[in-house]
Amino acid sequence: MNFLDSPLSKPAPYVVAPIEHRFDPYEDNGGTSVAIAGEDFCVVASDTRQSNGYMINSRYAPKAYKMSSTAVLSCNGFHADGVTLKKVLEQRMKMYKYSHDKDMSVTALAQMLSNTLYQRRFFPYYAFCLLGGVDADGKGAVYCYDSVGSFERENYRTSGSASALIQPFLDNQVGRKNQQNASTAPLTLEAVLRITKDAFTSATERDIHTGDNLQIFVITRDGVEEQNFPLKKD
Amino acid sequence: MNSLVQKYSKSSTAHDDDVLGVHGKWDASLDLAFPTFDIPGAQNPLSFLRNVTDEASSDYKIKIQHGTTTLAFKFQGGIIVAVDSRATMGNYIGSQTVKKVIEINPYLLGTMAGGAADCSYWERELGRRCRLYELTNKERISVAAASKLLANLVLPYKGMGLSMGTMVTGWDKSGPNLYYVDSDGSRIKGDLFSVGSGSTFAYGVLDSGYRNDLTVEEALELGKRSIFHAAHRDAMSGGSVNLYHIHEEGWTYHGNHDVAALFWEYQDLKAEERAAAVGKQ
Amino acid sequence: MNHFPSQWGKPRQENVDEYNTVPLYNNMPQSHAAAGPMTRTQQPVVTGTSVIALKYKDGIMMAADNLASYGSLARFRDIERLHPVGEHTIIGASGDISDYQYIQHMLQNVMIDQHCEDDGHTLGTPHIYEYLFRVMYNRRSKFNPLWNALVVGGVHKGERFLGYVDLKGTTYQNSTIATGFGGHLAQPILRKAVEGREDTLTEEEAIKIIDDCMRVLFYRDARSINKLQRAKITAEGFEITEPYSVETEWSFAESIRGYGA
Amino acid sequence: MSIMEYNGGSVVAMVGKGCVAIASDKRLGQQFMTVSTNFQKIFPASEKTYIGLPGLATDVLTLSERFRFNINMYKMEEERDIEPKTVAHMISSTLYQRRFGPYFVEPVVAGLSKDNTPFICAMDLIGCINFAKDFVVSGTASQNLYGMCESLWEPDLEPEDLFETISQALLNAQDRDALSGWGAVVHIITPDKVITRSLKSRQD
Amino acid sequence: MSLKPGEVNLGTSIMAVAFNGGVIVGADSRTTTGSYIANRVTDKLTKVHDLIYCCRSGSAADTQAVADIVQYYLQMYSVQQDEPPTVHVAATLFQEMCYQNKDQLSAGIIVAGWDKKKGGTVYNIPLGGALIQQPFAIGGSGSTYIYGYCDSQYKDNMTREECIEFVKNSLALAMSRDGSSGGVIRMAVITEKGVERLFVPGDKLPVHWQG
Amino acid sequence: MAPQQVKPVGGFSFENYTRNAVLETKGAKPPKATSTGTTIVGVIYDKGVCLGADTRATEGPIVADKNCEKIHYLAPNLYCCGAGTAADTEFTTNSISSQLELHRLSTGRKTRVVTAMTLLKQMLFRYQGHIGAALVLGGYDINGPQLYTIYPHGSTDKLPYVTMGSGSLAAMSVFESKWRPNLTREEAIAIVSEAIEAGIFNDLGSGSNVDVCVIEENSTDYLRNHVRPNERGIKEQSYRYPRGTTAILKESIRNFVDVVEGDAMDMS
Repeated sequence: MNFLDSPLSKPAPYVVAPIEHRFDPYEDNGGTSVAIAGEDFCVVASDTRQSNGYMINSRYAPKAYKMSSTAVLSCNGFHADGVTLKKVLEQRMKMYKYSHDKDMSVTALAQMLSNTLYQRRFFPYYAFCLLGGVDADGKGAVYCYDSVGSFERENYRTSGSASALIQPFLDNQVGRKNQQNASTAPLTLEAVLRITKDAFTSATERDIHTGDNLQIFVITRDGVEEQNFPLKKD
Repeated sequence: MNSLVQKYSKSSTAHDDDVLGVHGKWDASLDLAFPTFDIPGAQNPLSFLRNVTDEASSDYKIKIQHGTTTLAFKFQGGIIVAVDSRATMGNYIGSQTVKKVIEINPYLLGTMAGGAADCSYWERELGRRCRLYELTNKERISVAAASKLLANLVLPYKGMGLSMGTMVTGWDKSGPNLYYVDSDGSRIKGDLFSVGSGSTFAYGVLDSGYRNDLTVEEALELGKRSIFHAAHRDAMSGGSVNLYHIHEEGWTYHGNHDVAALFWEYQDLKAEERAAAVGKQ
Repeated sequence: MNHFPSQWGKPRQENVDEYNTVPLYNNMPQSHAAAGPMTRTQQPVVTGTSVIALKYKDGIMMAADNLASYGSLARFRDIERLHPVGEHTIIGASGDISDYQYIQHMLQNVMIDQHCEDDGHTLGTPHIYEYLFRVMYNRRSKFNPLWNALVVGGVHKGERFLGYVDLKGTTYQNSTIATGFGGHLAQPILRKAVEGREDTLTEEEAIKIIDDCMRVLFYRDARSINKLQRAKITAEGFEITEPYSVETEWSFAESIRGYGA
Repeated sequence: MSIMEYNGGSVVAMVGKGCVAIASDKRLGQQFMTVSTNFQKIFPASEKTYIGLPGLATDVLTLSERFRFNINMYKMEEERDIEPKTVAHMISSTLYQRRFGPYFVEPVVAGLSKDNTPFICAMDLIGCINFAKDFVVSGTASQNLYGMCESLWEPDLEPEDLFETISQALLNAQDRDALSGWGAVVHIITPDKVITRSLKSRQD
Repeated sequence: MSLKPGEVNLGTSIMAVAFNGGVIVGADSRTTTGSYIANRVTDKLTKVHDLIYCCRSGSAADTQAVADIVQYYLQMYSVQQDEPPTVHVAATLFQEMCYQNKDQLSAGIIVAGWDKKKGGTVYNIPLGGALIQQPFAIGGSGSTYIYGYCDSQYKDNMTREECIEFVKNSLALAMSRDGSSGGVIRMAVITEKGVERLFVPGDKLPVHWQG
Repeated sequence: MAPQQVKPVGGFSFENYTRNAVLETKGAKPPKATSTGTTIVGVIYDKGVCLGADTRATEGPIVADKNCEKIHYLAPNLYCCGAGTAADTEFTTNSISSQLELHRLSTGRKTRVVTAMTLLKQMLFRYQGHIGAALVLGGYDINGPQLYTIYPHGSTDKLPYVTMGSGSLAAMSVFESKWRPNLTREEAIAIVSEAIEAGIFNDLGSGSNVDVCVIEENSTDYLRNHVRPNERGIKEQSYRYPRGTTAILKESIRNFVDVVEGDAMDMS
């Protein structure tokens, strides 16, 4: 009376690895950031969705932080690690201010962030950071980090869940890669903002962890200006 | 028993949660001591770290940037150092513009292969220590001592996932010196090294063209060509070639050569040679 | 170093690396090395399910049922999961009840300490929230988490505050919050009803929304019961109701027969 | 490492105004080592239909031959050219037949139908068809391609403009993927001709 | 045999009691996947012949498949033999299915009904496929909480009304303690005359101590 | 030699199974198939049954298809929403649909909902959950409107309102707070749309548009993209390139030749 008459009725005895119940201290809260440096400005943009798996925690949980009048930090990955990292940096920046009586330049902040990340080499912050700002010469600067502190100054960079979607687009439109006869004139702030918005609307279409709102920081010699821009909410 | 008493003599609800613990540790004097690192409080910190950094693991989250093909060789005119510039995270190319030669000081160079953060952090630390040495002893550190310093710095972390394959090179009292140092504790003196995933390809070109009596131009070209061929065949190497020459006065930078352009250059060169060969016949 | 990039940057497997004694084990703190496997809270035992909360015109409203489960057993059915701290803050907890009681105890200590300072300051809702965030995050960093998801609601200096903290230290603030199953079942209702209307919702409307959510949770969450408490926090202070039940609807079930034909 | 990444490679297809384009890279790798820089991933199915097969090279070869056989049989039995949609369903059912032991390819079909309406589609490895009206992508650089195409594509591109768009999308996407690249080939299928172009690209 | 990943579980409290002149079968109505209630008004009482019912617990898919097959066999049986099957026949069929496929099934079934030979009878087929006749049977995850109660309250030869109260109270107690049981109480009174379905909505369950 | 003709054989082929298993032991993981994270729902109203679905298909965290069809045709009076592995729902419903068509042709009767339900559950049960299709089946036959859910392991439920997929909880929250017996057609469509929208906006596995299918005694209305709450924003600028931007190595052109029939044959 065997009614399970299929080739799969007696599954091959496959070995299931024993499931160890262990506490996983990390969580992926998604989100994407873009930073583009211009001649005398820097744009740091980040979506504001905080998600966990298929669930949206919050539609407005900013993960880009103004660190000083010349620097903005954005952290994708695990939100709590990002907030903690920001707090550590803020505290160290205060220490710096007290001992040197000057504000930290974005260049110095970049190196400090690298050291802070490397300090946790064996228990890494699950945070992919982008640091944008204007340096002492008033030039736009973008620093990009991996989770254990390897960093590099670049002209444009994206990190986070949709980074693979946006980075080639920036290579093409900002870096003008693979184009013959492309102009080499530096991009204006307006053009950079247009490209940033388009990068995010496109990424929102295809990456489920990116969306809701776009927070754009424009950093110039005169300070930091914030803009908001709605994205799709599905 | 004492430990038991100690354990329970404190109220379980006292403020044992060190709220400032994570960011309250900074101290200027500590910065001059040996660096310290936070270790995860998991039962087995290593298996924890392995799990979160292993692509095959379900807990894989920490994507680390890797650097790749580097080479350095001694010849009559000093030392040539050549590296590519790609950093990958899995099969995603994180950057095509990484500086894989770390300028420790005007007479010392270190290269970067393996974990990008590991190399740059420890070689920066090495630079600091070399400067301290200079201040203390009123003379430049020898390449042998510098490489030993680096090897000793990373050795305590052996097995924990540091990955650093570096060549420490420079010119000191004894002339040009080249050492290979890695995170497993090796420190090898030699004349010719290539490190990284593309090293197998680079060695082929390097060995076939290497002579001690190369001129500086020939040697630079050999270094460039070796890295180019490695970049062409190895998916994890690419970007551009950075060239350095170390001589008695310290190191000189010989430019950044985009691999994309080099390919067509060499292609044209090949065509010319072939045409010339045909012409001869 | 070998030339296989896929093996770089991660600790090696000791079973394929038998000669490389990993130095870390020798340096491991005594407490770790000697204690054997950690036997502290590795998973929640007696647990509470969802807490839901929303912002409305006058303040914050929050609700949770009275059940503490032990696996699938409905073990304690008169547990209060809404806990006032100070005059204008309420903490709602889902997750392990023992850890929750520890948190209550800890907060009480902090509040008493603050009181003893006698400087006229008391901790407001945002401060308590920040404190809990640091506590939870540090415990997770020690791999010894407090197995809870907490909702912190209150009114501070005339501002409504509603925030979420969980065992890993994930935090966010929102006009609606729901933990556990509520995140799936109540949040859609809350978002639809509350988003954009935080400043116009009356108390009656808020109560109705809360009751609707709790009803759905009772219908669909197998770890809930129909006995709940509701709290509201306004500028005047807080108020927690006695346990009550919501109306449920079952009559359509009578005519359902079988699973197929 | 996923088995799809063993040999590497990517394919993209786009719809234009009365035309379609399909493009692929040329790499054949063995994990991180590049073995060949002239590996065919796009195969003609009929005059105006092409099949792109990124994935495990052994399966690419097996399936390209199998499909060639099936399509020729179809032609002989039916005495007409196969339609792109029919090609898609033929591939789809071949793949789903191996639901529990799949071929490791994620095919893309692009072509013009009898009345010259553009048709493109992509499939997962067990044959779930994704009919699209704009573009489809597949292979190791698929995420990069999604981002590029989503930003660059616009409706009603003329064949020459479509060529620029698809080429730029592919070139920039494969430059960020270690396992695709080493040249690229583009086919633009219009009602009266097929233009095939090899692109100049990075070789690293 | 435990549930396969993602499978639908009838956590369940089920029960059958024989009384003077018939049997009563009863069940809660909750179906869960994990701790989500996939169906809060399930009918776990399945008719396999005119006067024979089964109560299902365990995997929803497995028990439905088994019940479908048994139903088919019993129909064939009654046509071929020209008489209704006895409860024992039905129970044996269930047992055969459950025992022969014990490696692939997770099904705990109670079979109860009325036949001419024995009157109201109750059979219990726990996981594994044993067949045990009992004056009353309880099953499912919720039953563990009410063994004591049922033992203390059960009497031989109850009247129909006593029996209904007994089933109702037992199930209500199980449902209030077991997270995998809940919803409404469905009962069927099976006597020579036929089947009468009873229904207690979720807001009118007997209430016991709620602390 | 006569050409050997290989006729396709039905059923699954396991020819690659061993190879793939060996590859997997060597650490080569098979890729993920497209799944439909999905919110699908159904509700019975006074005169019929109304089904709904979102239109997003995902491959891991990436949206593979923004506007796919998840409501599958089974028979003129019978439709079925699918969640789970996309290929499985597609092929399972296709296969049952053709069986039903044949059944209709041989019996000449309208298909009954239970027939489809039984075929589906028996097929899925046979594969013991390995075919990952979670279905919502709705239809109208002589017994009136009927609605079933079928789980991948082959269990079924018969209910007046149902939801399935990753967004099922969000959708169910709408039903549990708004559903009441004897809805009208308009109310049914409205509640279905609202349930799907709850899934679209609260579940990341679901997204884009709302598809609705309304089946009544004598009519079936498939309202494709009934609600479109997620139109793509207009791009800030066009990214069209000037011709000649891309460098070309070589070019070949294959012109199609028109064969005009009835051409006179060249006899010279």
